[in-house]
Amino acid sequence: MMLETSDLTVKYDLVSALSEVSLSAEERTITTIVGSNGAGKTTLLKTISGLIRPASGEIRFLGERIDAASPTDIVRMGISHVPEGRELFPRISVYDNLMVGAYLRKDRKAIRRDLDRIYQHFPILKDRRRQLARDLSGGEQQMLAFGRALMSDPKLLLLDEPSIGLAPVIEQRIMETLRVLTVDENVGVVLVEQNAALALSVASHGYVLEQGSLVLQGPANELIKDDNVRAAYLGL
Amino acid sequence: MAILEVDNVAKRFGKLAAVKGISFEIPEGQIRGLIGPNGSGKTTMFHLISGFLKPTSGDVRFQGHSIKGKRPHQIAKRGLVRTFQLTSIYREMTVRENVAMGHHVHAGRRGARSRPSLERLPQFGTVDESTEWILDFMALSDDAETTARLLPAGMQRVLSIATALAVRPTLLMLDEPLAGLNPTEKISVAQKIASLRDHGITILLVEHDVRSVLSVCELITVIDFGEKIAEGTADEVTSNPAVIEAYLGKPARHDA
Amino acid sequence: MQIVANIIFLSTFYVSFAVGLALVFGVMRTINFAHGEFYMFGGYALWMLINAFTGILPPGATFIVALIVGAAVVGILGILVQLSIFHRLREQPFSIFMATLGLSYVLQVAVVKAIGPMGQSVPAPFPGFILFEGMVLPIQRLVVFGFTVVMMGGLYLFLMHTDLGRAVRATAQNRTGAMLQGISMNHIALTTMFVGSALAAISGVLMGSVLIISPFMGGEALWRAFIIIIVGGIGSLSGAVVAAFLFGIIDTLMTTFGAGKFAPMVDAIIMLLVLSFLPSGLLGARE
Amino acid sequence: MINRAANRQANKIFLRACIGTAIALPLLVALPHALSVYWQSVLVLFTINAVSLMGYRLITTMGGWSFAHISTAGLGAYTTAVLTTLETPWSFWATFFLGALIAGAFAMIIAYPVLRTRHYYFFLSTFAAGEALRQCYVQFSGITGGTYGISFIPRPEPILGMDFGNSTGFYYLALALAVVVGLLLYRFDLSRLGNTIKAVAANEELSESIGINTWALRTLPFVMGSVVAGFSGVLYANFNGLINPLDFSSVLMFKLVAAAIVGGVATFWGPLVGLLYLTALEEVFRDFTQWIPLLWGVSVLAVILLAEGGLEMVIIRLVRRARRWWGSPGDRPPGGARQRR
Repeated sequence: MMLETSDLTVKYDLVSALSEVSLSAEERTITTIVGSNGAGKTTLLKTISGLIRPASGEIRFLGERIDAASPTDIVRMGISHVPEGRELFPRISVYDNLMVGAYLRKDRKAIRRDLDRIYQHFPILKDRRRQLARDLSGGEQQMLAFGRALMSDPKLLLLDEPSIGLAPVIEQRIMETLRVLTVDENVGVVLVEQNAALALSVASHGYVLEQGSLVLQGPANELIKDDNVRAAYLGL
Repeated sequence: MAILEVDNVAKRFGKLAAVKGISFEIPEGQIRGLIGPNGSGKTTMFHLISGFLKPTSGDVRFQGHSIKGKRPHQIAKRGLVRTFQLTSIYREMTVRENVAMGHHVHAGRRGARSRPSLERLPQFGTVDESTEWILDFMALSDDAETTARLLPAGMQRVLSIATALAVRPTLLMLDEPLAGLNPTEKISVAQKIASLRDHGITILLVEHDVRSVLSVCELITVIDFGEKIAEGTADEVTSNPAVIEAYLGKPARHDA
Repeated sequence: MQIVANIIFLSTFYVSFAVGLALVFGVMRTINFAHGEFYMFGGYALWMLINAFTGILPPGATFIVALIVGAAVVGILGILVQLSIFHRLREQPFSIFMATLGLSYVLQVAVVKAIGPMGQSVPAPFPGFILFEGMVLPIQRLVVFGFTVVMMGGLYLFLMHTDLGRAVRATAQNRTGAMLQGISMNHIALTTMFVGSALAAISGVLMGSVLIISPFMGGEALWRAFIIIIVGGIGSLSGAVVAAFLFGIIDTLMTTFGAGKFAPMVDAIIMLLVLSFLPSGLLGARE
Repeated sequence: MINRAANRQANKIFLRACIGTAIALPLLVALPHALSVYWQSVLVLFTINAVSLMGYRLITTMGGWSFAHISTAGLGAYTTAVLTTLETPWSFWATFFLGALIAGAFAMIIAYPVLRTRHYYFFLSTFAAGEALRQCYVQFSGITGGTYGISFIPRPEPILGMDFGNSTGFYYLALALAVVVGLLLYRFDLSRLGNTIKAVAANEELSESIGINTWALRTLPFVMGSVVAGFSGVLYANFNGLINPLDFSSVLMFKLVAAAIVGGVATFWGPLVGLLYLTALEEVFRDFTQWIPLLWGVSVLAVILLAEGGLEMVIIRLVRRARRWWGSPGDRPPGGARQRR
């Protein structure tokens, strides 16, 4: 197992945002966590990447405990988080955004090579490398957020709602790229999505989170047919 | 008669069109749901109606009068009151003080500011009596002296509705009142909302979560990408293909 | 033509003082009120070194030594302020602000007691004049201008073309985004305070060679700098540069036409007008 | 609707304050007779500063710390100084109110731009506006006398047989103003309006949504506080007999801010405790005047770094502890656990 959480509990003030969440994610696969708004998906990712301290429970990455590590150390170990809302640097160039992603790396040559690879995956970023990030369209910004995360040469990518606010055609393309990435770049992906059908169609394993607790898990192609999943969303 | 008429309202932020010409009407005494996935523009819509944002074009009429460009407190004084998505309370005040503060527009005058609409909330001569009634009605009496920030999230949500109620609205707009509550809390808040309607208050409820609005709302308006994509009863909306796609999404194509 | 020269001298002074303040503000999200005193320390560094090295080093060399020593010493002072005040009070920007306000008086009085309240001036390290196209250009002013350009160029290179500088810019724009790239906030804070304070000292050494050095010079420069960064757009370096030139032009023209004494009022009125109609300044980012 | 319970509560607290004042008043009236001339003038200046500071605290209740307060007070001072030294001098009593009015008008004019800003932006913009106003005192030397200022400002003419020519008489005038302003502002602080202003400071968005005109309720305390500053400025000018722009410099503004920080602004009394501390400090180190701003700065740093909330919080905590100690030793939590803040 690449990433494992066990009995992870997170509290804001006195209220539990996550209670005893135990899940795992494997290398070279997409694991998805679906659930409605406020279910605790974003909190889960922020806890893994060290932005939030858990109240109890463990997080292990490649066998090492990371639940007390700083965000810097977690990035250094190989986890890269593409946050909700993307959190780009709006008034610096696309190129600079990408290079900030490689902040902790010192191997200039390898950085150069990764930059070229990202430009291959997303040619539009190469065309616009001198433009400011805020001048990109929503889809392009999402690609930039991806690219920036890949620049740290991660082993595990955490993605928070990459499809948000994007037109369906772009959503499809993003998911397509994601699938290619896991195979080509050898990274594991944890994908958090409100768009369950989309997420489950690209993932191999899925978890359903509700009110901070896991309520369902299984292979994605089974979950997608599960009436409980549909009910969880639409109340059908 | 429609208490609220939203007439082709649009809002642009620079290049981004957040709301692209939405129209709908809410008849008096209805509980209306406004739903849509994240980023669909529903919160923007909410700000546009309550005066926290000014529409780029279109008009908003409340009880027949345009309220476009009016400041939020002026709109609130007319009886259109809103809550916030993130629980908004006076954190350092007690529950009672929060609700009493909600009486601001009525305090210091004889009786409540009269509303040109049906007013079935009981009438009170003093803020204290009214506060007492609201605390009781919203089941907050036991915590009346608690500092608001110490309440659990669900109770804080109830408190923010209670404070809005103190303004004695004719139209109450609730922004995700059920999000983040546990099932028991959800049921009790939903019941409160229904009984508010029975007191003559029209309600517009914005929710991300479809399930929670279905049981409460009489009519539901669905928006996505800043446009209205459906309107109808719970059954009509949930069987509408456009709505299903907006919420569940389309699976990724495996060809590509 | 003399007017143009004066505008450029004045504007570069405003730039050199305001830019460090704007940098610290942009990254730390709070004002370092002691920035004015750091600038004053730069002035006194020059004064002390010139006094100490008279006859030992040529004044021009002492000037350059003062630039380096002043920047280093005050930069370290900036780091101490970061560790003792900014870090301790992080998440409370207003308390930091008030604490540095207190600190600025402590430093000011310390200098008054150590050196005396009277203004001092140093003989120009690079004396003489150049007559050019009917303009009288004191060489020292040209040197100051030259070094300001070098300082701004250095800052530009640091911010635009080094990894650390890029990280500083990124942090100023989006803290969460920066943390997620593995950028350590402590590290960036120390860097910013060092660079910002060193810039204040450099500005002080430069201006100390043409203006009077006094314990109160920082306070006088500071409020002009506030106007500049508010008009330029809070946290925006390019905005600060634009506004510095704007006020350089206005103040020079007013002085030239005999209304110089009203310049402070006019500047403040411009600031109030900008706040009324463009609350985020000329080039400020809308939050 | 009438807010009866809150009113009753406020009246009760206010009544207690009135009784306290009534008891203290004879003492305060007798005080100057026990003091030397020097200490009488310290007392007068303390009283004038206290008035100014009560106005300042009112401004902070809307959530903003102004740095223009002392320059605004200067408007009152210059109004009286200019008008009472004309060839046909105005009566002090006319300038007394006119000065305060002008200070209020200035606040009203700058309110529109500066109240668009919050926190330290507000501080910076008021700093710049106040400094510009002070520059006016320097530059419009035809009216203000420039850096030399205005001298031979007469003391107020006697009224009802009261002579304000000596320190004691002037002290009674300052005391009367302090008591009137203090009681009025204290009642205002307890009133519904006062509470609403604090509610706006605590959560502006929510306040606007329940029908509170937040813009008006941020402007009101700013203007009212400035009017009070104007009154204090008028008295200062007449007491001192001469004024110049240095009397309204940022160092003295810092003293007011320091008093507010050191004392705290959560209670009405906090800033006054702070002022008492600063005045005591000043008198103890009377022979080292140059050091005094440093001592203020150190006090501010110490309070911010070590005693959050200022002396008022220290006092409140001590009183609570003392009460617990005296009241019921048995109830104390084991190990003296700290009370929730």
